[in-house]
Amino acid sequence: MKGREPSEEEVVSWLRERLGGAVLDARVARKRRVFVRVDREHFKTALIALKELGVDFLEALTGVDAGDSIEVIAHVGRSVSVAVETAVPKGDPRLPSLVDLYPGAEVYEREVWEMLGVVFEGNPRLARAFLPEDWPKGVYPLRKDYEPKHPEPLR
Amino acid sequence: MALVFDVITNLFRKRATVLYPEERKEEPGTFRGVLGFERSLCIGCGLCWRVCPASAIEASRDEKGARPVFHLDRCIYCYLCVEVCPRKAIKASSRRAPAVEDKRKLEVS
Amino acid sequence: MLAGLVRWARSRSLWVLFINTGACNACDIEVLAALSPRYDVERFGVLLKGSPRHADVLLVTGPVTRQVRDRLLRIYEQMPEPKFVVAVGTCATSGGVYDACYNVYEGLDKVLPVHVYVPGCPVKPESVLDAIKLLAEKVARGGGS
Amino acid sequence: MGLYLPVGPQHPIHPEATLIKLKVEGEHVVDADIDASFVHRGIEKALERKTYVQGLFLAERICGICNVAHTTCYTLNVEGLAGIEVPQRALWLRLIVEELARVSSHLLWLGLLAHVVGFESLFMLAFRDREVVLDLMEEITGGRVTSGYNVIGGVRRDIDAATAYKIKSSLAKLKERVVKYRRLLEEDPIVRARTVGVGYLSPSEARELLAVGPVARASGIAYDIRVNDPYLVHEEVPFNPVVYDTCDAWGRAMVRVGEILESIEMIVYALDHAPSGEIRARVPPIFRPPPGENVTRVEAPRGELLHYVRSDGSEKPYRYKVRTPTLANLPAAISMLKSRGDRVVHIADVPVIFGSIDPCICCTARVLVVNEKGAAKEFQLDELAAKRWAR
Amino acid sequence: MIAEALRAFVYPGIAYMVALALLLEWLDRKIVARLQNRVGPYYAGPHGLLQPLADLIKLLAKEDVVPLGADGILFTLSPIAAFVVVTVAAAFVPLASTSGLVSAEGDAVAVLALITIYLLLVYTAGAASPSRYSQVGAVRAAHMLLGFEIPLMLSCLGVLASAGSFRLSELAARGSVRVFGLHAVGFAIFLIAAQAELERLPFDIPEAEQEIVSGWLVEYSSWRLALFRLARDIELLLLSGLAVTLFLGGPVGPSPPGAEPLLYPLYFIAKAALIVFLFSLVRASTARIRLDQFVTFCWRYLVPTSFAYFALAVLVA
Ligand code: SF4
Ligand code: SF4
Ligand code: SF4
Ligand code: SF4
Ligand code: SF4
Ligand code: SF4
Ligand code: SF4
Ligand code: SF4
Repeated sequence: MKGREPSEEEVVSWLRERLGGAVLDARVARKRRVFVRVDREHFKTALIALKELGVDFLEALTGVDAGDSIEVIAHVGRSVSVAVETAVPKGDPRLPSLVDLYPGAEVYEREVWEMLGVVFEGNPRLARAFLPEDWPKGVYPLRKDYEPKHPEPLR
Repeated sequence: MALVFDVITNLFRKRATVLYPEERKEEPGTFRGVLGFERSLCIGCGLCWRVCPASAIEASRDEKGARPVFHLDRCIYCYLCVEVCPRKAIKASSRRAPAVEDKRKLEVS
Repeated sequence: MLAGLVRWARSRSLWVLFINTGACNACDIEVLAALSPRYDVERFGVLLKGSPRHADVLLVTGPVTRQVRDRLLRIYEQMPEPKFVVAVGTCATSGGVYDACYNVYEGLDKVLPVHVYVPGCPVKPESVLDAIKLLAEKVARGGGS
Repeated sequence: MGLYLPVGPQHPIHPEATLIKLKVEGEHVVDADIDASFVHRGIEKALERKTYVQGLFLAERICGICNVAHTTCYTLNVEGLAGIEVPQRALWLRLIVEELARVSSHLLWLGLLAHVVGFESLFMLAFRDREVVLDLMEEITGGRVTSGYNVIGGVRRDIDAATAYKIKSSLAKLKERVVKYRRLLEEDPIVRARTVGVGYLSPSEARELLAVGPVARASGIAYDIRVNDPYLVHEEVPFNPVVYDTCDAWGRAMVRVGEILESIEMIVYALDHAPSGEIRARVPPIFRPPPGENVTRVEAPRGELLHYVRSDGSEKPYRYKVRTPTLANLPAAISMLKSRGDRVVHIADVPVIFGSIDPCICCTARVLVVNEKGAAKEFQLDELAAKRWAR
Repeated sequence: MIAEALRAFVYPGIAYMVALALLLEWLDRKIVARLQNRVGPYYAGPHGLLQPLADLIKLLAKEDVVPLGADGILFTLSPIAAFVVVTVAAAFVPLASTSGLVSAEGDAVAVLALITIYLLLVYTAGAASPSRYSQVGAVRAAHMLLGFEIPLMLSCLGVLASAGSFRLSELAARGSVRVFGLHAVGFAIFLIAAQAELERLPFDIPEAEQEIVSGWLVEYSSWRLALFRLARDIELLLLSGLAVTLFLGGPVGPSPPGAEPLLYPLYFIAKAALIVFLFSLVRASTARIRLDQFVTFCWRYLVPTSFAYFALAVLVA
């Protein structure tokens, strides 16, 4: 970690300053927890801005099926955990890849792609990663319309 | 090679092995083991089968009304049901579930 | 006489192939603990083998995921007869806590014939020894296979 | 010509079904693939179909080894979401059990390292000494491995004075053994030959590939959630994060052994200083937290563990996300497995390297196809089995 | 005629050898277990004494599988040949009396040659099976051979040269112990090389379980595996017998006249047990080293030392 890490308030004000109206919502939920909502176009910009501020560690990518859209949440930060949320419509689930920003993000993107069908443009290996080889195409288990059931017994 | 000394001292040390099943080590008795069930206490409230995370409790009924049947082949010994039962009809024990050739033997009712 | 000798030899020399088919690891490490000095399953003549060709017993932990199913069957097929299958842990016995998971079978017996079940979540190493003993008795009687 | 040598999915290095595909030339690894989809069970989906209280026991079984980390994270997460006040003593007890689980996990790992470098006796002895911790776990929590100790609202059982005394005396003995093992790691020529310089991960790579836990700390990155984001009572319990900068498998071993000693100190301190009082707040078996979201992070034995929950006001989570430490460390592992420049990776190093991230694929269940060309080769086990199938 | 046959097949012939070999395997397993604070085999026979026998019978009674893609002839021939070769080699070694089952001038050299042939068979065995693991294992075995073969030979030849005889029974009959002074070096080299030859820790590189499952053995099952295991046990007997003969004075020991046929086998077993104990101690206190490290170790230290030892032994003699 280089130097001091920014505080919760610094994160919020920095983002508002850099992105202006693209920040739809930003709140400090509690100590060391910040939730930020940005529009889809500024998802990556927000992460770049945060990296400039010294928030340079991607903890996880979460996808949530929110009805008509899919929300993608990037958890960044070491001490302060910033959740940068954005929504992509189900009809056009695309986001720019974060691999050039964080090479280790590849796996996380593949997980979100496979479980929820969000395409990360620029990810070099967006291939099957977690599901069985014979999993049907276009079925995303973490979407709400997928009804889980056990496979047929062999005997 | 730094371990030579250690392994040689093992020759003169009592074996660490407990010769289970002939010998058994003393157990603290705190282990979450198989469940027991006291039919007479149960009032059939249904809390236990609603709370079980592993679907190990089958809702059943007999001449006295609704009652649970415990399938120990599914039970994960979380003891939620023991905690939740208002009549303490489900009994904790520190007995391990037995190894069996036929899992139908693992029913408690 | 000879048959009796062979049964004795089999029951005293159960070489184990151990595979995790989606378990949570707790049962795995308890099986490993059964190898450790406190329990020392080698007393029963059990050796852990890496190759299915050398093994007599397939010890399975975990509820069998879709992806692992074919491999499991293949490993089973590679084992020379007579072979035995032991389901270790609640999730191998019936699926247990993974009852709402879409990617698993509800227990090993949905996929392979099972000779001995050991419920427990996780099993204790003593239970693993119980299972080995039960299996050895069964083999000595000429059962299974 | 390269030769593809699949390691796994059934392979003694990993009882759990993982597939490492190695491209080897002679004895050197030139490319690596990891396919670990064999243990994906679909837990995140299943968590959406369980109530918060039931989900705890499923979360506990994401992984048996760091089940305590998972339950700590899950309970803190749900308590934060629902606004449940947890009694102070419960937090101290959680910390004690969590550190105990860390000791057990690291000892397990020491045994696996031993096994991986083919050191049978060390494996046996590490497992023998680990039994001490497991006995304590059983006495405190009621389970040797899967503890079922943390519940929403607190913990299930208290630690009385007699047990506390027993814990302290057992741990004092264990500590002597661990110091011995640390010396062994420092001195044994073969162990050193097998681990020093193996699996090199430079600090900048560790940063870029998002390594966590002992892997990051062995590459000189002092990142420990217990320091960076204290979640229990870590501010009140003194401890020093263990950081090495050798960036290799040996450093990771030393970090873990050092952490065992730290954890023992923490447990003893916590036993002496825990306040008395209630251990569990009453929580109904079915409850409905308000709509909202929460993120909790815990330092599991293998590194940062992250749980995210979103509630829509019903009795079941709307979405529950788990990011396990092994997943975070996989990109680093892949990069370590490849021979690059003058850094040569031998086949014999593979288990050591892969083992050095202490992988627990069961919670991770992911494939990393580095090179698709290998896929055709992967089916050689089929060929072997084909004859049996034909019969 | 019948006496001949009894001698060849029962005592001190094949049956005795097999029994002795199984006994040594049991000893080895028990000692290692004890060193690891465990019990080891326990239920098969008294204290697990019959465990190796149970393993053997069980394997013999298993289904025979030849994997697809295996070289059928080599796959069958290798285990048989391996067994025959080590058994013949062991027949030269005095195991029960001061004379081997067969004995001839220069038999020591024959034994060493047979050991080399056995190692080549390991290579063919691995190469004959279709699994990649076995092939890697076979290549590793061949690599290792280059490293320890010369020290093994030289440490034996050093003793033989200083004793001035190349006949094992003659050495055994002299009963002189050679583990002090110069010969301590030879003894150490022999033990290390033998450990490698037996593919035991820290040199079990060709069958490293963690890396390549069981190496060259991976595809063998049933009677083939049984023969390989038996061959391995007899090899253990052979090498400890060789060590006893060369360094520990053979089966000779104090004995009232006339009691030798009874006491000498016991002396032999006791001395062989001592060697096995040393083997087990090494196995129980080391980790496996890597192939390249092993080869470097051999060529940098073991081979030069063994040459020096040999030269000195010849000079002194
Ligand atoms: S006991 Fe309580 S929870 Fe159960 S049915 Fe009655 S009111 Fe409902
Ligand atoms: S202990 Fe848990 S799993 Fe078992 S029956 Fe009770 S609630 Fe179900
Ligand atoms: S919770 Fe208790 S009283 Fe209610 S049905 Fe279950 S066993 Fe009976
Ligand atoms: S039975 Fe329970 S403890 Fe064992 S592997 Fe399955 S879930 Fe884990
Ligand atoms: S020692 Fe470890 S890596 Fe090797 S087989 Fe056992 S568990 Fe697996
Ligand atoms: S990888 Fe593991 S945690 Fe993730 S969905 Fe699959 S089973 Fe659940
Ligand atoms: S990383 Fe390993 S130890 Fe940790 S939760 Fe996952 S499986 Fe368990
Ligand atoms: S790597 Fe971890 S989870 Fe996997 S087998 Fe080893 S100890 Fe268990």
